[in-house]
Amino acid sequence: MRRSPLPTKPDVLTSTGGAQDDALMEIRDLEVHFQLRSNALARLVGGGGETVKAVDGVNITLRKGEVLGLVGESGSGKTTLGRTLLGLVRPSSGQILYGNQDIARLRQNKMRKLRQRLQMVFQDPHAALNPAMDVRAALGHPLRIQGLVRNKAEERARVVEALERVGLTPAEQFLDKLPSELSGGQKQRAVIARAIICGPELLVADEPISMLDMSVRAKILELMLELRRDLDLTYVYITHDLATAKFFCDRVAIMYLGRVVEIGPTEEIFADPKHPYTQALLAAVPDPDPERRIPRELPRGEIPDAAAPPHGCSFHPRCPFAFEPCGWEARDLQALFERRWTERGEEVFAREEHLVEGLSDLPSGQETVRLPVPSGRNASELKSLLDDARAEAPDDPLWRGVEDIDVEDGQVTLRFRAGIDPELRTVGGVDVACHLHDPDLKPPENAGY
Amino acid sequence: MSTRTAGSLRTYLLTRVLLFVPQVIVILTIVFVLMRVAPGDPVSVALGGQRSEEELAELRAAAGYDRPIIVQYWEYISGVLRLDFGHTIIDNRSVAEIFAVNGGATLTLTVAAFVVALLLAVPLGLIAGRFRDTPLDGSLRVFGILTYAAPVFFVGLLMQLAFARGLGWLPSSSQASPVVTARVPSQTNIFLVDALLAGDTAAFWNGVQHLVLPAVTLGLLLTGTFMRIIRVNLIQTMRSDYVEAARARGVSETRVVIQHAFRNAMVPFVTILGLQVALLLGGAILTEQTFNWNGIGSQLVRYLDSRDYIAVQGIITLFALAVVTASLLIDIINAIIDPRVRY
Amino acid sequence: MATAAGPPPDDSAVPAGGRTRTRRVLSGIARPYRDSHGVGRFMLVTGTVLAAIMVVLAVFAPLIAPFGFAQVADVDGERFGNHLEPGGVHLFGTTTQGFDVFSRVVWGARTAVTVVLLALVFSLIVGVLLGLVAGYVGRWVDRLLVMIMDSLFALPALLLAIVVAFLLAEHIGGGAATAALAITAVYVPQYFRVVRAATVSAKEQTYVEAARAMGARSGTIMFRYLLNNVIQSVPVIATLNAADAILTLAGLGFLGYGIQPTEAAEWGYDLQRAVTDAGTGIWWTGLFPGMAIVLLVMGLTLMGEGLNETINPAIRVRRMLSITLPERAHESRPGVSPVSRQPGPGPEQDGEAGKDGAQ
Amino acid sequence: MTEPVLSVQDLRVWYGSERGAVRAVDGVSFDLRPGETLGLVGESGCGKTTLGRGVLGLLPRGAKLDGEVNYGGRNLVTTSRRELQQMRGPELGLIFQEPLTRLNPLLRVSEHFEEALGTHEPDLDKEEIKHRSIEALRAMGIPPTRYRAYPHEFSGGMRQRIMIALALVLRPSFIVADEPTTALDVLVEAQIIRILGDLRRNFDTSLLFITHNLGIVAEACDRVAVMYAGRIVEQGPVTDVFARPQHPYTRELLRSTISLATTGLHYIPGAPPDLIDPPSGCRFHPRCPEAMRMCPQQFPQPVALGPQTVECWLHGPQNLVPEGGQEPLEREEVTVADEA
Repeated sequence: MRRSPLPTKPDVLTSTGGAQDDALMEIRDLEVHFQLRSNALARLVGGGGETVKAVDGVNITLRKGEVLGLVGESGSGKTTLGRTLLGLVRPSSGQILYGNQDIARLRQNKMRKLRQRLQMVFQDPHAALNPAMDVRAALGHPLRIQGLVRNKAEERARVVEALERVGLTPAEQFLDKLPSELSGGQKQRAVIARAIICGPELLVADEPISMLDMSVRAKILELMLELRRDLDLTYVYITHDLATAKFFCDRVAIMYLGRVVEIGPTEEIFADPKHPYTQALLAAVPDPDPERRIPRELPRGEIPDAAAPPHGCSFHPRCPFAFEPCGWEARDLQALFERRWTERGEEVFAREEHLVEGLSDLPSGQETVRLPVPSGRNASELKSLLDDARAEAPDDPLWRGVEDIDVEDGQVTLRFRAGIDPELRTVGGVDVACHLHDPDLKPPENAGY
Repeated sequence: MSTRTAGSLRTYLLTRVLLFVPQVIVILTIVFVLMRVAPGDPVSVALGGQRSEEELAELRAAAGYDRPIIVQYWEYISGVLRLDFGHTIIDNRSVAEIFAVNGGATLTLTVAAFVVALLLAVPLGLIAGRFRDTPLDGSLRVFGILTYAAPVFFVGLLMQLAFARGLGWLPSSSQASPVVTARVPSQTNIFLVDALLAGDTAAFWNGVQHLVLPAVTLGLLLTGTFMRIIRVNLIQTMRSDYVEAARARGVSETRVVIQHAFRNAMVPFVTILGLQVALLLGGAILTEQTFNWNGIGSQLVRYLDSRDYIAVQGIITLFALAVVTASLLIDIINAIIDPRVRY
Repeated sequence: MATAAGPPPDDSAVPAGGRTRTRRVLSGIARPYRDSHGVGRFMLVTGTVLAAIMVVLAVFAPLIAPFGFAQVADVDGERFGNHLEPGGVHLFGTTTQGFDVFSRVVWGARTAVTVVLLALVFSLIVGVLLGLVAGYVGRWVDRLLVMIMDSLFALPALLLAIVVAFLLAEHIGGGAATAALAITAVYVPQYFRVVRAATVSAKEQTYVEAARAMGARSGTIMFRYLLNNVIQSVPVIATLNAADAILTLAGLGFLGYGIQPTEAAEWGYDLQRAVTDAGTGIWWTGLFPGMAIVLLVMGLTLMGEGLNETINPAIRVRRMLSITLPERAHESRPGVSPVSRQPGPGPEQDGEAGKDGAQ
Repeated sequence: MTEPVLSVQDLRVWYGSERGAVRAVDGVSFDLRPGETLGLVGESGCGKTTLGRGVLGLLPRGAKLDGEVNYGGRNLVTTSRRELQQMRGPELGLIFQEPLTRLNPLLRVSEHFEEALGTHEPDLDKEEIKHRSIEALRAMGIPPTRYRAYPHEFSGGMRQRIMIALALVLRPSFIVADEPTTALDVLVEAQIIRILGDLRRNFDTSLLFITHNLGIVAEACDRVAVMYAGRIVEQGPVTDVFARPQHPYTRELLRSTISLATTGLHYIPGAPPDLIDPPSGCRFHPRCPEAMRMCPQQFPQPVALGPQTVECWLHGPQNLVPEGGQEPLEREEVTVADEA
């Protein structure tokens, strides 16, 4: 089907049949920071509070006609990134070049015009439709806002066309329905119809099938594939589900705490994941194949607080292969002791708790830290506790990052090795941000690469 | 491990107390604007026609009402911060003195009413919520709505008719019998306290008897509202996920209700208590009027009748400050009982 | 259709628009009455009936009341007499000034309903608009408005009403408009709070973001996407506030700052006059206007709480109809005889349960 | 074979609703052996959650149930509320889907443990309670430093570990886990699955694992029961059922699941039926690609096929299928209008 039943895009952009590598959008050094206003006073006067770097320096070139997957867990910044591409969130810095315009700095009224070409499909189709608007009004509204129709009859015709395009046939049956009268799959179809009704070129789809019943998920994905083919769409597909990403995307970007840690062609990433985080994610997907098992070794802990991300590589506290330059700091030592007590039990905890209670107050991100010695105890006790902990878990990656432990003037000084922020570098066909793949750094022998 | 430590109670309290200052300033500004948007200066409004123009001008100059409004605003704000609420125009009393003399009566009445309301509403609200949709709940709700629907002065009137006039059990007006009032020396201006300080038990009991009807009348005003809030909160907590989870662990129903539902239902109730002080004070004005209770509410009515803006402004300021202070206290109490508020 | 709860699908392709809309609005009003049950329904219906009675009294006051509200003598110029006991011509007796109590109660309903309706409209318009704008726009506009409204909220409602009535009385006199405006000042902060809170949470809804994504302007978003959904929190609080407003109005009248007795009959004022009567054992001058207040306030409160019960999901009880499980019957059709399940236990098991077994 | 810990026979759970009775669970039978994990899978609205709650007697008022839930020589369906309440915790445990709201925000984690242990083992002294609780938490990977923390200080994954510890500390012999990982991230989900998978190895606890995710079943369960519209249509060992699904629904469900091995899209047309007025005969027949004339006529009988049990007329019993009953069923096309 070559001729689309929907209006074609403005001339400038209808360069159909162009090379796959045509850049549709270029994201450069994009950062989105949010202010968390944590207390009443801050709320009152504005400002203050913590900053969360939801997107923390992302560079991606979006190619015309491709499906790019943004894959990550909650808090990875994938949704924020997707919304920023559509100008729904103002970035703190960086550029989003689309045509000859920078979406990051576009004024509202100019952005409004662009919205014909940039659209979004949401995770929860129920929430994405105004409960008080029937299907006709919901779909007709973007046309009216954009001034694409002259009268009601024209609007109705376009709405009917779009409904039929997404498989809601006969369209007459759906026109007067309120969202509450539609099933989940039907709602998502209506949301997609609304997204394509103005003839967009890019669709950002934020987990479009994760809230749907199992039996309609495949149908919606199939619909999206059809639309992509028929309307020459480009997709940014945001998901936490690696299985659909593998099936649906041409390229995937794996995100962790606001950064892209690995990006490349889907087949390559799934066949040979390079970043330890990607590897862990892939291994952790429960698969219906009973022969395939989740490994016993999983990254420990959970995604850290985005308001205080770890020093160096954000993944290092959970990474089994972390080594010297990954960004070790005092917090990691505290986590080590928590793990130790979890493993060794209450008695060890009761014995050691008091001695290292000051750990939680230590500054993060510093190479040299002085461990406070509780009153009544002396530094050598603390030192020997650290030595014991090291002797009992010598393979814990943390110890690779500890340069030395000294006792000076009744205080214990701990020096960490300098942490380096990993940058994306090309390895094979993919770009990966991990020191293990930096030839200048020497990963430990047992890292398995 | 993303954790937020609970140790920041101090930080919370500090910010909350700091927040008190702008709140007070805004509220003072609003009171000032309200009272002074009217054309004409307070002196001529109160005394116009009674004194000669020269006298009025003199009074105006003495009180500073001929100065620019912004200066007067500053005078007012800084005055309040120094606890100087100005002087009344008609009888040239210090407003602070009105508080000192009549405040005790209002305080006695409101505190007693608050206690009555809590004593009635907490158990009744919890019972209604616990046995929701039973006849017991139904009758309690009707009782609650009735107490809410009946205006204080009407309840007061019925009380007087029934208990004072009809049955003759209790006195119907004023704080104490005139004889008793005369023999107790004023020290704190809180009659019950004065009676105790004077060691006059008979006078104390006389005061208590006089207090019963007004306190119950005003207390009933709050009871309906309180019951409703407590009942709804309890119903919500009873169906919360953690209550279900506790049941799934086999925790006994009594314990589920007391430990999980009652306790948690009281938290949102406590948060709204601060604002209820406003309702209480509003009701106090009417109750004082009904029972001839010589508190600040009665004074307010008196000065309103004589169009004494400065006295009215001072009394409103006091009431507003009382409410803001009460909400500050309530927020602090809330932070102590609810660990989630603290960060 | 997978949606079980929705209304029956109307497949008739009515070129809808106006008609559908009216129907939706009407069914929206009827819904609480239709959907409610048990205590909630009882409250809703009783409340509506009580309030309706009062509205009827208000509307038809000239037909119902035997005398005018300030009438002290009959058409022949003969004075009624003061403090007449209830009975005879004067069903509820007469007052100190010689007014007919029954007539004043009826006329009082008109005053109360008028003032409260006016106040409701004023405060809804102002409160909803400000709440919407503050909640949607956010930033300093929001902070400023919240600060002002919170401060107004901190003033005792009655006090605020008194002050406003007192100030307005100097300029526009002590009529119904003054009273309505005084009450408006009290309730604007309440609507503001509710609507702002609803807006702030509705603003985060995906459908609002979807509207932004299609390029809608702020005004469009506020009025076409937010208002409709935010307004749903209003009926309950509006009804409860109306009840409260009656009390405020009566309080104003009781203190003498409401409507002047020469302008209209007002229950609060009548009660004030009755306080002195109570000392002499005259009960009827106070009892009847007092009862009128109680009935109207109760009616509105019952309505509000009944509404809350049916539309507030947090406290709504899911209706559980009692059912009895039908006997397990083997479905036997010609040519088919039941067999015992292979791994299963007794022969008495299984089979499709009776179709119409419910209820 | 060992005696089952739990044996459910022909359990029905119906709700009253405005439109009629909702047949959430309509004649379900299964056994659970000590240390065994049974996965209960199905699409949303198939009655799996109701089944899990029904077994524990934790249903809202208005739900009616009959049949047998045999546990420890008793039928839980007829056991008094009071007795059931005392059994919940030390005998029967429940792990919920949404861990964030399941802990009382005003109580410390320690107080939750003190309450649970204090209720069921009143002889324990304070020290023992603390010891047992910290041990249970440690087994779930929660450090002892956090014992006295408040729920809001934990992430969702950690709260779910606490909920599991809270269930396990009472050492129940049977636990229902109702979608325990649905709200969690991939890696945390994998951690929790591993913990629950280890349960059968380390304790003799039997687990009824309710999920809609077939991958989780493959990962964590020994046996699987596939539920459709209030019935268990197929059950058997996970390896057998997944390798050789016998019921068309099981097969279609497996095919339509998008996994890492998916190369093409497949789906089941139509939507799960309305449980108030389910289709006649086999409930899957309107969506079944192999529906026969027999299917809408009569309810299929459970048939044992090797280790599996299936309710489908394709597998007979042949003597019940009348003449011409195996002819393909003629039906109307399923359209988007009927889509879920």
